[in-house]
Amino acid sequence: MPEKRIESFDVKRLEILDEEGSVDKTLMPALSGEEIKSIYEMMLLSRAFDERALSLQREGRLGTYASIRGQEAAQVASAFAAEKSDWIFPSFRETGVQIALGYPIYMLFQYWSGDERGMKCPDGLNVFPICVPVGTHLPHAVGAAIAMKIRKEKKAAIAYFGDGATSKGDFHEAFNLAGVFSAPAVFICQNNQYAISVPLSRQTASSTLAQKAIAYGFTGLQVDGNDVFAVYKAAREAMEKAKQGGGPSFIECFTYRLADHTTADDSTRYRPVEEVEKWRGRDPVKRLRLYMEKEGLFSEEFQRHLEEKVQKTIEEAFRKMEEIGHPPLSGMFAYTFKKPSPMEAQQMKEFLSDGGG
Amino acid sequence: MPEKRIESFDVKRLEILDEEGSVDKTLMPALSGEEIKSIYEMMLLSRAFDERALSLQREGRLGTYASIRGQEAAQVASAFAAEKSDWIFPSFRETGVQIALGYPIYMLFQYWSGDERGMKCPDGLNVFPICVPVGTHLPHAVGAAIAMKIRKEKKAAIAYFGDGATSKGDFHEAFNLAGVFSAPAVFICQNNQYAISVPLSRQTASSTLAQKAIAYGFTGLQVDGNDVFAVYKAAREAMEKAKQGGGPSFIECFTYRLADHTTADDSTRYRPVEEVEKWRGRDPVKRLRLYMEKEGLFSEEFQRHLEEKVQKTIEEAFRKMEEIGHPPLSGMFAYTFKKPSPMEAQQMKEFLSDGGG
Amino acid sequence: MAAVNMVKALNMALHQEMEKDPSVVVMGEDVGVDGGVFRVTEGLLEKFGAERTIDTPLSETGIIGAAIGMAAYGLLPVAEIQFMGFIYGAFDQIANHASRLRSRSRGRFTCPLVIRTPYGAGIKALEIHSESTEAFFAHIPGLKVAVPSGPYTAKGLLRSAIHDPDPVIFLEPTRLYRMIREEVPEEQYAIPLGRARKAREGKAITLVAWGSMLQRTMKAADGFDADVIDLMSLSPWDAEMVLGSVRKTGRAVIVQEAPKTCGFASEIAATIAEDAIAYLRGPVLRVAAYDVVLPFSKLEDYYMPGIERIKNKIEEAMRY
Amino acid sequence: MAAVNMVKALNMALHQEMEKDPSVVVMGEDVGVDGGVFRVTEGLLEKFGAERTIDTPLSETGIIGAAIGMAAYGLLPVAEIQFMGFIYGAFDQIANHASRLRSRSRGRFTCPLVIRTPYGAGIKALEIHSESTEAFFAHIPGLKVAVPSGPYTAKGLLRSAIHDPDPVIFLEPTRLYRMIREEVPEEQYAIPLGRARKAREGKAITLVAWGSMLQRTMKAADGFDADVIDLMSLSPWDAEMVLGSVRKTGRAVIVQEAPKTCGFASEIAATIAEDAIAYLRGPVLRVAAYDVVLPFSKLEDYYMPGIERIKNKIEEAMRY
Ligand SMILES: Cc1ncc(C[n+]2csc(CCOP(=O)(O)OP(=O)(O)O)c2C)c(N)n1
Ligand SMILES: Cc1ncc(C[n+]2csc(CCOP(=O)(O)OP(=O)(O)O)c2C)c(N)n1
Ligand SMILES: [Mg+2]
Ligand SMILES: [Mg+2]
Repeated sequence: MPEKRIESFDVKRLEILDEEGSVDKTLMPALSGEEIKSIYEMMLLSRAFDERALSLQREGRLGTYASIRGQEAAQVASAFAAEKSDWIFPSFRETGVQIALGYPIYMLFQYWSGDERGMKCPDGLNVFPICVPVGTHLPHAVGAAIAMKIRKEKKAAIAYFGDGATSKGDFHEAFNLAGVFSAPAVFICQNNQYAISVPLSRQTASSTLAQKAIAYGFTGLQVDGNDVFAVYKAAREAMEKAKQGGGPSFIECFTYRLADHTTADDSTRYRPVEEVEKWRGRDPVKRLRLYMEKEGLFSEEFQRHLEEKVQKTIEEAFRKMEEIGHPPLSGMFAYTFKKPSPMEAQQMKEFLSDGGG
Repeated sequence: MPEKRIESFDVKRLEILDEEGSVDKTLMPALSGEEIKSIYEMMLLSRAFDERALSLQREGRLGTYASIRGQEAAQVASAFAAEKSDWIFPSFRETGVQIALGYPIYMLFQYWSGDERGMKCPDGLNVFPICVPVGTHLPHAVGAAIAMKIRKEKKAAIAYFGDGATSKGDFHEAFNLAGVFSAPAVFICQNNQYAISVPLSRQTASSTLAQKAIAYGFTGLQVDGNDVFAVYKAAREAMEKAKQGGGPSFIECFTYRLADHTTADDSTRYRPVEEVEKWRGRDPVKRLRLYMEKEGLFSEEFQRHLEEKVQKTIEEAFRKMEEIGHPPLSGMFAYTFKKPSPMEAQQMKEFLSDGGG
Repeated sequence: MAAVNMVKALNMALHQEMEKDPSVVVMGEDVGVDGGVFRVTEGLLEKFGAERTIDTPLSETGIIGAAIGMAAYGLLPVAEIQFMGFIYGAFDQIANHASRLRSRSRGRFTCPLVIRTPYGAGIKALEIHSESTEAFFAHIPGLKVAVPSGPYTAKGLLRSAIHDPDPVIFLEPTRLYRMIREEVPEEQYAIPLGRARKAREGKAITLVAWGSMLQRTMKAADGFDADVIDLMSLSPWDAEMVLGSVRKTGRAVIVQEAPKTCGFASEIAATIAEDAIAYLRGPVLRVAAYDVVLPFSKLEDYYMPGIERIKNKIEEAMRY
Repeated sequence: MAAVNMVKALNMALHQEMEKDPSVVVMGEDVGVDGGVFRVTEGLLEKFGAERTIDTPLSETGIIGAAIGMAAYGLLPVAEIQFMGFIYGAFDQIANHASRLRSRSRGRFTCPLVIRTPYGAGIKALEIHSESTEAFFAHIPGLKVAVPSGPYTAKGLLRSAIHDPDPVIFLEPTRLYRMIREEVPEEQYAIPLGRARKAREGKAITLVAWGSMLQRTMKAADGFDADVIDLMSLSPWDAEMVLGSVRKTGRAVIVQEAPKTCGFASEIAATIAEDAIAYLRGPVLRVAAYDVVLPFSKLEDYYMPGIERIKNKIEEAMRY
């Protein structure tokens, strides 16, 4: 059927750092050696947290945990592009983001042990509590972004989510609002190829996730999600654009979850070992290290030093969590409303007198 | 930022019949003179219903009514492309679709007078009841389409909706499912430029609605919605494609609502008269008549004959609705479950004994 | 002080709150240029501009979800859902987010949000325009629910809702929008959330109603020595006033517009059965809509509890 | 006949129903290749293929909305929502569509749909994995609600739900999935919807519970002469059996896992207060979760009604 062409769109992909650790210099973002080392450190720290959390879970000292292994570049490098004044809206698989932003690690342990005190973001940081219902936090980010615009504050609202989240109506309504209000929102999707057992091909018939932004009148870009420089550059530019009044952006970080969905999952039921192995070879941490070696930013001693530091940080955080201990039983009350209702007050009295349960 | 292009998409627009009644012969669909006359008749009938409904509403004999004036081409020509075995999922502004499909007109009067008996689609037709919550019927169409595929029946599920509906999560989840399951669904959007008072530019930042299909991996096409031939051709091809296993399609009919949103609305509050006037000049009925005149398919006598016929049909339908009269009061019961629950049965007894209210 | 209808009273409240507090922002479908389909937001766009009177896309999840983000950020959003039957699209945002943000973040982020929505039958509207599902919201800890019964309570409750530090569902009885006029003070005043009021004092029977049922209950009460309670807030609700009245009268009839099963009347009856049973002379009776799918408009008068049905129940209760 | 857990009992039911009726189709997130996150749908994909065991995108509105279309078309879809806390995304589809299709079309289109979902706390899961909001669904005319309390009732109720001509919300107590084993017949059998069962006979007090609370209630009933009713269906519900029991015992305690206000226990209590008050010796008591936001897992044991709390209430009731 021959018709007039009235619009046309391209979808692009950004890659800077290849698997051998070489970069495309023309695309390289402005990052000092210290900054690159710092990103590397955060990636190690995130991975160490991840490993510790997995083993604590196995020992029954944490609840269900969602590993980020394989997604450290997408998380750390994008968070590194944010400023303290930005507002961050994480899903449940964002440990690397939280750590890179300086979220207290002992609080992450608290969260994963089932203690809401871990979600009381410290002042000076604006990290929303983890959102468990997939994709439903995206409208919050857009609302915060609209508020920033109304208040004329040069900040961005940054929302993280997975490939599965793109199928939710919340994703759609949030993206559409962001477009209409040209809100300073940055949407960062970690396309790790699966939503639990559902592969991307079952999640959507679109060939990229990035192209979904076309529906909302703004740009979607795919980046190699295991490439810290591509992720950083795309995130940084999107955040700057947002703060300059340029409106929202969508970044699809093409990556892979190397571990099970959560500690309650067994991923061998639904994906071939060879696929996992292939992606293991694309480890984002290793890739950055190769680059650093080439650039003289790396030494065995530096690595040892970092590993020790990171372990110490994790151990201290865990100890702190343990020292703080179990939340007070009355913690169930007092946060339903600012001022407890008479009903709640009465029930709390009963609870305290009979010990609950 | 120079990146690799990994995808590219075009959005097209189809126009066949221009405002002077001339057609692009290379694009003209295969429609006999009789078929064209029949489409014209259905458009007149729809318009006559519309006028009668508006005046009955003013007299207090119908409830709130949503006029289709200006959208007759989009409705009638697309419905004309469907087969009796197809399943149709209308919104509340689809009188022209229902009429073109042969839905009994007295039942439409019943519906708009607040009587659910009007939504009991006669056997042999598969027209779902009118959906009032905007866009929420799209998943039903997709479900029916999936069922057709499972049952290996060569039918299509055809959903109608407005531009406003494209902002709902239901739209998104339905389109995504249709794409993933390659379901025989045809989505027909009448972009009449407004959702009550909200203009398209406030509804979405995308430059066309057609491009929204890109997000779901299937084709979106814009057609001149006041052009019966473009609408018919696009709809017919989409339905055939669906029945051949080619999956879903999205058609944006670019049109305009000439009347108020409903009889409860005053559109002068939110749109300039000149805009309405401009679109009045693009009247789809007039445009088809110009074509028919050129092609020798039209005469004053034919017009007079049609007008009489149409008026008679409407009057008979209205009389039939009046004859049937008020729904029985017990009509409130017996359709909540197939077999009334003891509670319902008990309440019905109470109701019948005390007269309700 | 002038006699105005509920639309006007609400409109006054919005004008005044927006005037006094620049954090207050109104948003929803058709709230701006059109002034709201019932004209409750009329004139706000002209006065406060498009950044504070926000016409949104047709997007209930988006509206409430964004309003949550705005509230957490420091604004005081007043979001409109065009009819209660369309709020379900945002149910996840309300039940999983608005109501829990304070608890989940231990008070670091809060949600001072108002969701206004017309509710209830009685205007012969199209399907899904007449719902009365307040019990859903009263069952969600962390949400407040307010229901005015006339212009005066509407203005005062809306002020409290806007300044409440927690999310409030604010239900406006569509049927009453233009039906009754009351004297409403020009100046701002607040009616506290969580408290009921005595619409009438009496000694022989306690009648409890809210929203659009109050008026019918008052009419039905004519000729009885009835204590009539206008609940005004369903969450938290003023159990104390209801129990106090029942302990005095020994009889109770609760009137709700919603279907009977699991409506808010059941909560009141259960509370009476738990805490005031010793004072009762007879059963706690409920007048409610039938447990059937809400009919289209031709049958709605038979569906909604009417004055006759309420009167019959009062008589039944008086027999004990 | 073998002693199996609830997961196995449900799995058996699905295998058998799909085997016997080619219209039965299972759909949801991870129900196919993964066999469901709780393994309830294990083996169905291998046996019945991808057209009848449908792995869907992460799309609650899409799943339920499509299932409605499939049901109207003539299939018997059994849709899974992964946890009850995620069902709100489909609330509009359930409240405005599934429950109303028959009424709206005067029976021309119907919705023989089952929505299965794990519900309730007690497995120390992440947030939003422990909800128990059955009262929402019981308040929606046109929906049925069934809640098994163990493997035996699970299998028999699921069969009835699948063949019911109307939509059924089928709530599976997550905590019980693998906790108890019961003898479950190999062959198919149906437990009718809308009927309760006596879990124990007694004369001094009526205890009503459902789902995960039945077990605790049974334990708490030890040492009392209690009539224990396992409700099994909340909509329609077996008021007759409850009222009959209360008329016999004169005492009632209702146990629910949900927050107290507007839970289903309130409906039961209100019904007793309306129809059996003359038989009561004392108040109708409710044991429920507190009216607070559901805590994270470290506090869930203090939140859920436990055996001690139930026992205390029974003792309180026995004092009258
Ligand atoms: C609305 C909703 N539905 C279902 C779930 C259960 N669930 C938890 S994670 C998950 C998959 C998420 O996939 P994706 O968005 O790709 O994120 P990933 O886990 O891969 O990081 C599902 C189905 C949920 N949390 N929320
Ligand atoms: C979910 C929902 N929200 C709000 C409404 C109220 N409403 C009825 S029609 C309408 C606008 C619909 O616009 P569009 O989809 O463009 O269809 P049109 O009326 O222009 O044909 C609105 C907001 C509704 N019916 N459903
Ligand atoms: Mg994923
Ligand atoms: Mg429109």
